[in-house]
Amino acid sequence: MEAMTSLPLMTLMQLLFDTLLGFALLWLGWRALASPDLFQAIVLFIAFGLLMAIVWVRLDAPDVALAEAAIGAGLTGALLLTTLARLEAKNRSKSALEKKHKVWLMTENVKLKTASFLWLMVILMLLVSGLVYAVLTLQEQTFELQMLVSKNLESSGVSNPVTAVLLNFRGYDTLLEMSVLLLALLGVWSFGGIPKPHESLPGPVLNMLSRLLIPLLIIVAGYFLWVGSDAPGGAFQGGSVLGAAGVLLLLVGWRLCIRFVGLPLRIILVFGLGVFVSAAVVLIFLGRQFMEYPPSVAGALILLIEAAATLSIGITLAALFLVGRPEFRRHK
Amino acid sequence: MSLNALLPLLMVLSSLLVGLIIFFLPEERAGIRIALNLAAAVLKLILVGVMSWGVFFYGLEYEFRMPLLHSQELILHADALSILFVTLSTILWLVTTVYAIGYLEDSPHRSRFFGFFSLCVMATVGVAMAGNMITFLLFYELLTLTTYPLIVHRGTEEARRAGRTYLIYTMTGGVLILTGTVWLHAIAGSLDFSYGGFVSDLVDEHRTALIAIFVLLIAGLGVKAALVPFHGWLPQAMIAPAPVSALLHAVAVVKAGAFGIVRVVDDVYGVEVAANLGVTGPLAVLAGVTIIYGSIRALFQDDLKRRLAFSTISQVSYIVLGIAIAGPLATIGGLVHLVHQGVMKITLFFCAGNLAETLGIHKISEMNGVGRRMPWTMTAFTIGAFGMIGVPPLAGFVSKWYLGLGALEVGQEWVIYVLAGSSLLNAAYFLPILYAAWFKLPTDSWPDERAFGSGETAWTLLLPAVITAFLTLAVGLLASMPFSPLHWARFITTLEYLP
Amino acid sequence: MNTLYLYTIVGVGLFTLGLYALLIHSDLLRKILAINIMGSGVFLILVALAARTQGAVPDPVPHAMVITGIVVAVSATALALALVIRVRTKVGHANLPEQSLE
Amino acid sequence: MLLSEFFTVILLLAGAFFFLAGTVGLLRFPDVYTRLHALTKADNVGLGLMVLGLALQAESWAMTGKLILIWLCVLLSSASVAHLIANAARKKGIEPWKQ
Amino acid sequence: MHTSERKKCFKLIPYDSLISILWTGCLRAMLFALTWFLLTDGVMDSWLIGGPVVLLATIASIVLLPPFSWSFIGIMRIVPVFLWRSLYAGIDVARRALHPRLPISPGLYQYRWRLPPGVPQIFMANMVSLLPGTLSAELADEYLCVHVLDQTGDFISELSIIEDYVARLFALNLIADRS
Amino acid sequence: MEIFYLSIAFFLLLTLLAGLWRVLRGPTAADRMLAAQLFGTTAVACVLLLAQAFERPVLRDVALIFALLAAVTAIAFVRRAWASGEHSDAAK
Amino acid sequence: MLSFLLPQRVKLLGLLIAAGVVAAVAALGWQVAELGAQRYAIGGWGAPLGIDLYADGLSLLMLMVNAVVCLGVSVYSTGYFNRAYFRRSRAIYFWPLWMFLWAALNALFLSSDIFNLYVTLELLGLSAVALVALAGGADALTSAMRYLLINLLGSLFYLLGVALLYHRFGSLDITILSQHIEPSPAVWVAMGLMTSGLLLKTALFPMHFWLPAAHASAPAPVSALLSALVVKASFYIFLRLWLEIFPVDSSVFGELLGVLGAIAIFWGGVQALRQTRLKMLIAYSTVAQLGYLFLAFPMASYFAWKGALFILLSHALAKTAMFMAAGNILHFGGHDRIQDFDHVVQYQPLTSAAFALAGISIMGLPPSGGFIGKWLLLEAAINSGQWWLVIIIIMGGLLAAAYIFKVIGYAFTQSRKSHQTRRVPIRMEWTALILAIAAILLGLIAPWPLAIMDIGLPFSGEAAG
Repeated sequence: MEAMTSLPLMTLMQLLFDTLLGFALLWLGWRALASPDLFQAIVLFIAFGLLMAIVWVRLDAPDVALAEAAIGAGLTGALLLTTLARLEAKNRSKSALEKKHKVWLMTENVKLKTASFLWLMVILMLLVSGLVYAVLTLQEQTFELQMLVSKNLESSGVSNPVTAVLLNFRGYDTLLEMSVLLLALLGVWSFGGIPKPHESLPGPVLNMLSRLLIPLLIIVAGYFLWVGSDAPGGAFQGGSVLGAAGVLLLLVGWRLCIRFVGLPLRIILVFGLGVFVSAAVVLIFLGRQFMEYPPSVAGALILLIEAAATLSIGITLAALFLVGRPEFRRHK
Repeated sequence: MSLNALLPLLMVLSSLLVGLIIFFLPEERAGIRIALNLAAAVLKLILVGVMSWGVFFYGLEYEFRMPLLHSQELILHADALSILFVTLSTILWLVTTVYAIGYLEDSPHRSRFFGFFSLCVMATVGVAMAGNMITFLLFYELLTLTTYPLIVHRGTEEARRAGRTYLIYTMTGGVLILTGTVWLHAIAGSLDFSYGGFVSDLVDEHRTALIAIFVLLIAGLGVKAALVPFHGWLPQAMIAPAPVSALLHAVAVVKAGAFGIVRVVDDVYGVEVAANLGVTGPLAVLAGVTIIYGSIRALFQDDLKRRLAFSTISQVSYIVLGIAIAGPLATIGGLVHLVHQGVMKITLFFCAGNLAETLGIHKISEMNGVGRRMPWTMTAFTIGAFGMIGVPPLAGFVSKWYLGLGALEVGQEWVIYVLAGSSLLNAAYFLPILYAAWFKLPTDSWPDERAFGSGETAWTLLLPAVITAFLTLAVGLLASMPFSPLHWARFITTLEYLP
Repeated sequence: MNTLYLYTIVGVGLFTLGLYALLIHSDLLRKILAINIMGSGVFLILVALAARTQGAVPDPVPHAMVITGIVVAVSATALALALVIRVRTKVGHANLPEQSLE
Repeated sequence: MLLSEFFTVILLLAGAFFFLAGTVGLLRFPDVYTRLHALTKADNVGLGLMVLGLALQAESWAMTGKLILIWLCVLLSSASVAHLIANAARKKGIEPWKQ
Repeated sequence: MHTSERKKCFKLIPYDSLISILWTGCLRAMLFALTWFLLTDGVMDSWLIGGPVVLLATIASIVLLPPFSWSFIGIMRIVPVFLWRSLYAGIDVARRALHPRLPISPGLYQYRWRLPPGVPQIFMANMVSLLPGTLSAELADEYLCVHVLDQTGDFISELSIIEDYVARLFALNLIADRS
Repeated sequence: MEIFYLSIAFFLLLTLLAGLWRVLRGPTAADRMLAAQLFGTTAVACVLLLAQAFERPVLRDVALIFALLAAVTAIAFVRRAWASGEHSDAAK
Repeated sequence: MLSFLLPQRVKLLGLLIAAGVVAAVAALGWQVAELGAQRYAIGGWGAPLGIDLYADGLSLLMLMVNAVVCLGVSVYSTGYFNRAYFRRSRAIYFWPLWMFLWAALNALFLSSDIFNLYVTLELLGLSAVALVALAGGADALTSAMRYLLINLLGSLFYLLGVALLYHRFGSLDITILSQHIEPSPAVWVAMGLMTSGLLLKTALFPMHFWLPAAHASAPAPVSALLSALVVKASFYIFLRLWLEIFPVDSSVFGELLGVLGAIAIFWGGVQALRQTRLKMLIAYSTVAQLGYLFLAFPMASYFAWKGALFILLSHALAKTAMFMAAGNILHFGGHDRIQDFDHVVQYQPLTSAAFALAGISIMGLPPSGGFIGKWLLLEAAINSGQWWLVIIIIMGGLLAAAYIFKVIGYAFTQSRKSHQTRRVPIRMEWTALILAIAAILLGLIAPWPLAIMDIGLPFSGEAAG
């Protein structure tokens, strides 16, 4: 980028591009939140996710872009659409209720009184101006931490700094974050089993598509897992690709999971976290700190943890997509 | 921890433990309950005996300390004043326990009642033995909490209302004291009671604050002591069972308030400092007003217990008056009245309870000729009433005498008029009762008569009344003997005025 | 200063936009969208600021933070969506009763 | 300018043209089915041309392979998705637009 | 419903020929390995992960998509045709879209299969969508419902030509008669 | 050359935004979905161009993910959101 | 420290883990008490790069009360989730969710990294939401939904603040930040954002609207946890940030917080008094009690912090006991309408006792923990001459007394048992009682927690002696 900036035309072009992208983002966000139709809002949101990924690319954050593309654009969209479908299915089955809440699909702007609306506006304006002011007056970046990261990159076992931060330097965050994911699943399950949507058999084309895509997705997931150690990628990206594969299977109507929905599924779900924690704890017994990976084996260890994590994250995401607990009794 | 330190703690703990145990006794285990209660009361009596012996003859310090806050400790200690109060409560407690056992026979929730009853003793003993303001406050609030269930014990709508009133008054009072105490702590840094007070050094610097604190504390304590603007709860609390009323009036709540005022004036501020601050005068006036007001109100009550209640309002203020006059003799009078009023008033309440329980009499207008039906009870009542009026040589006379002397000593003659007027009023509201009871002809039937074997009523009800009546006589007659309340009061006063 | 600051401001805008929508809409699904957009705004600020020095390699720590944030967000979204469905089943509509935030 | 760069420019411009055409089709065509035509065909050609153009600049064979892989994926998905949507639209009873 | 669904999922697995499974498996594994190679730019270490992943993908692929017969020459023949036709399709649709008068006359047409059901039909259906003026809208065992952009054009012969190519790709003989 | 790539990307972004009009107009849900689909393809191209423009080959992986996952959303739409019956605006 | 999860979701396991965590906390407590504040670098990287765990008196105390309350809740839940009408399928999820919540709390109290705190906050929030929704009713779900949104919103505000702080100072560690901190627009805005986010979660007055419904409709042990600990967690973070990071000379802001706290005390108290259902009453009482915590800010003195903290501790214990008692009553009589309590309360003496004792602490009567806290606050207020605070504290206590005795009064009313009652497992009653007693005893052993607060000198900046 250094070389490019010398070209004023390039800078201008960048500026144009950035402005367009920025306005597009804002506009999409606004429309997604204000459009009268929920479905439309969701589609706009998916588009928003796509643009976000491009923004990450533009901001030179490929790791984030990957995660956003996989999780944000792909899975969240599918999840939202499915939820919408569920909601509407319920809507239809209760015609009396539908009448009562006929307008629920419409934008239901709570009728704000002008005064409170003005207040809200004032507060929001204050927020915006404060934030912008704060951001614009930020001092020059401090590079201490970044230096530290690159200095210690050697001993972290991986060469991608983001992965190093995620899994080694700040591995504890990641550990907790995986707990969040697992927790979300638990929470979803605790809401009780949700009846399977009534769905028709997949057509042959869809069937074929999924059959072709899934092996490919598996490979790509593996690729991200592997590439994470020295290039953008890693367990989350891989996991979400794997999750996408699972979602695809679920969408096509694949119900093999009934067979191992009990203990085996749960073991896989906690597998990633389990490996993570055990690795960390075992290190304590070896006389090191919690999560202090010896530099010599750090790379392998991280890869191991990431592999387990990928698997768990993938399955967890796919399970989350069910938006409900798979029934337990079936396999008895 | 030495044995000496243990004794005060033991005083408190004995009731606490007994109370807790009683909570978990099934309703039917009356025997164990009674035994426990009595045992605790007797144990206390013994402890008090030991301690008073030690304090009087050897000047021993019975003190238990436990850290409570950064610079504050929980202190239980036995000085002369606390021994006075503790002795009173312990003896009367024993008696009341006996009475309550008889009174509450066969009524529901006795475990609960006696449990709280014991806790109430615990709180009172704690109040008596508190060695600093914070400990005092602690037990003072506990007292509020433990008496509340006793007041609402009957569980009727009326009882709940009375309980609510009680709480509103006492809670408010409690927070006033709390504020005062914290403020005091903030200024003085210490809260430990000591003879002659501990704030004398601060008078110059914090005069206004000290006056404000004094007002706060007295107002708070005045609620329990039922000083005039704060007395509203007391007549309502009459709804409680008779033993509870007896306690509230004679020993626990009202007395704790009065006792607290004594503590504040004597051991926090010191009489001289208080007088110097100019706060005792208004207090004395307030007490005087209360005395007269209570007596006048009593005059117009037909309900026997209500009349007694207003009488209490009036009588307790004698104590406050005695302290507020701020002279040695008046102090003696006030202190001794602390005891005397307790003994007399409890007698009266026992008798009222007996009448209600045996014959269903609640109103004075129903009492015609009751003396013939229940001669023992009415004898006791008569003794108590005469004591109240201040007929020599009964207990009340002694206190009033010293109060009068004390007032003259510091040149506050108006007190004499208050005393005289009050005595007249006392006579005016007690004598008609006595006249009706002894000399009027009984009606055909009593409102709700119950048979108690051969005697006029159950012995557990009668005995306590008789004992306390006897005590009323005794403390009056034997006032000059060693270990009499008067003797103790003198002893205390010397200590207070010595430094 | 470089053009990437633009994105910071966009992030601020998104954050505010989401907040506004979150407050005025009663439909739950839309509220969830709003939260997500707010989140995107925050992430954008985080990453855009990380690249604010011209020509330097962006700071990887915020990137890691954002990835963590995205995973947290997706978890929360999934939970929220499941909850919406439950609310709808039980209550009959997917709105929150009017609430006054201001 | 190198020859390869020249070709790249041509190919990219052509690709962009097809994207434009696809979008115009999406906007102008009257119903779902016709719009699907525009989408699948024009965009895939556009992407194909772009991939080709970029592949000329690729530094390794693997990179080229990856680009082609991406294209194939898009091809597969968009063809299948077009079919699925058309199919679903038919099941919904949406009639094709007639002149 | 579940059991029937599951049966449908697995009914395509031919249990008769283990060898064909192995052969196909090897081929696909190679294909996947190639993909892996492309993705990772041929770094040797990557096979540590790549090996298991390729294996897993192969197994998934075999389970999901049973082997079918095909011919290499068929592929070679179809690829250039397909590329050309799809380029033409793009030009065609771009022309129609950008033309000021929007020259289209869409309609549905049911094309009777000569291909047997299964993978070939699906392949064909997908291809049709990328060919000029046609879009597969419904796939049934007997016919393929095609949405055409211009009813006036000769799309039927185009379809049948492509069908021939597909048949050759899968090493099949077409049903001679398509009445 | 970079400027050229960037301009093309800019142009693609413009077409993408133009496509948004379809999302807003509908009329059927399928139309909106279609537009989203178009975005997916356009975004792939866009990211590829950016990868080239900034000489960050790793960004191609982003494009790969787009390419792979674009189908997932559409399938979810077809299988769930739309398959489950009448959408409110399908009747329009 | 992290109790991680096995798929076998059995009560026994839950209890074992509970015991294990308590033991761990005890061990840590010993360590901290002996050796002073502890710092543990996860992964051995040390603060700017890695994440540090930090345990000083403040966090130790939070951990301890956490351990006590959580142990209590665990025991209580073994009874609560046994109930016949509680579907087993729901009950089995309680334990893992609960363990997550607990782990999140522990992690939160130990963390010294502001981003790590964000993650723990989310972990906490999500598990709390799931637990609220466990009750399954329409009310519970709606309030869980609102709670979730509030949580996410609060977290985002917080995260944005973290972003600004990070970009200003290039570090996420609290200690390092506190060394570098200096006022600048970014810091002020970050402070505003984080404060509003955390206060939203802490449900300070104008932002309390979500709390009563969520706390009242959750299952009893969950309500207990939410009121006792979860809101305190965000307060804890806020306190940490306030004490260590934010510029200290923000007295206007402190005043504002104090005023809000004061309004909260009144508003919560009045609302509690108006409630007809017990759990709502208790929930509003929480709003009021949270107000006390903020009274310390305008004073910002050594005693004030300690007082607020002490109130926090005793409130945690007392409120847990209260919600448990409410749960027992609800279970026993099938309803929690206050006006029909006479049929219910007096047949559960233990529960009533628990409620009453907890009430004593809430009212701030001696010798309870609440009293000590109130005492310290009062003293701080008097020392700093802020009399309006004194009045607030006093009035708040009276209000509390009013609403608590509104309930207790019924315990002494004579009435017949209503016919539809169910037996309450005895351990549920005992747990409530023991926790209530603990709240009282806290007042008697006050010097001990007060001494712990001094470890690591979290209040050293203001230490006046």
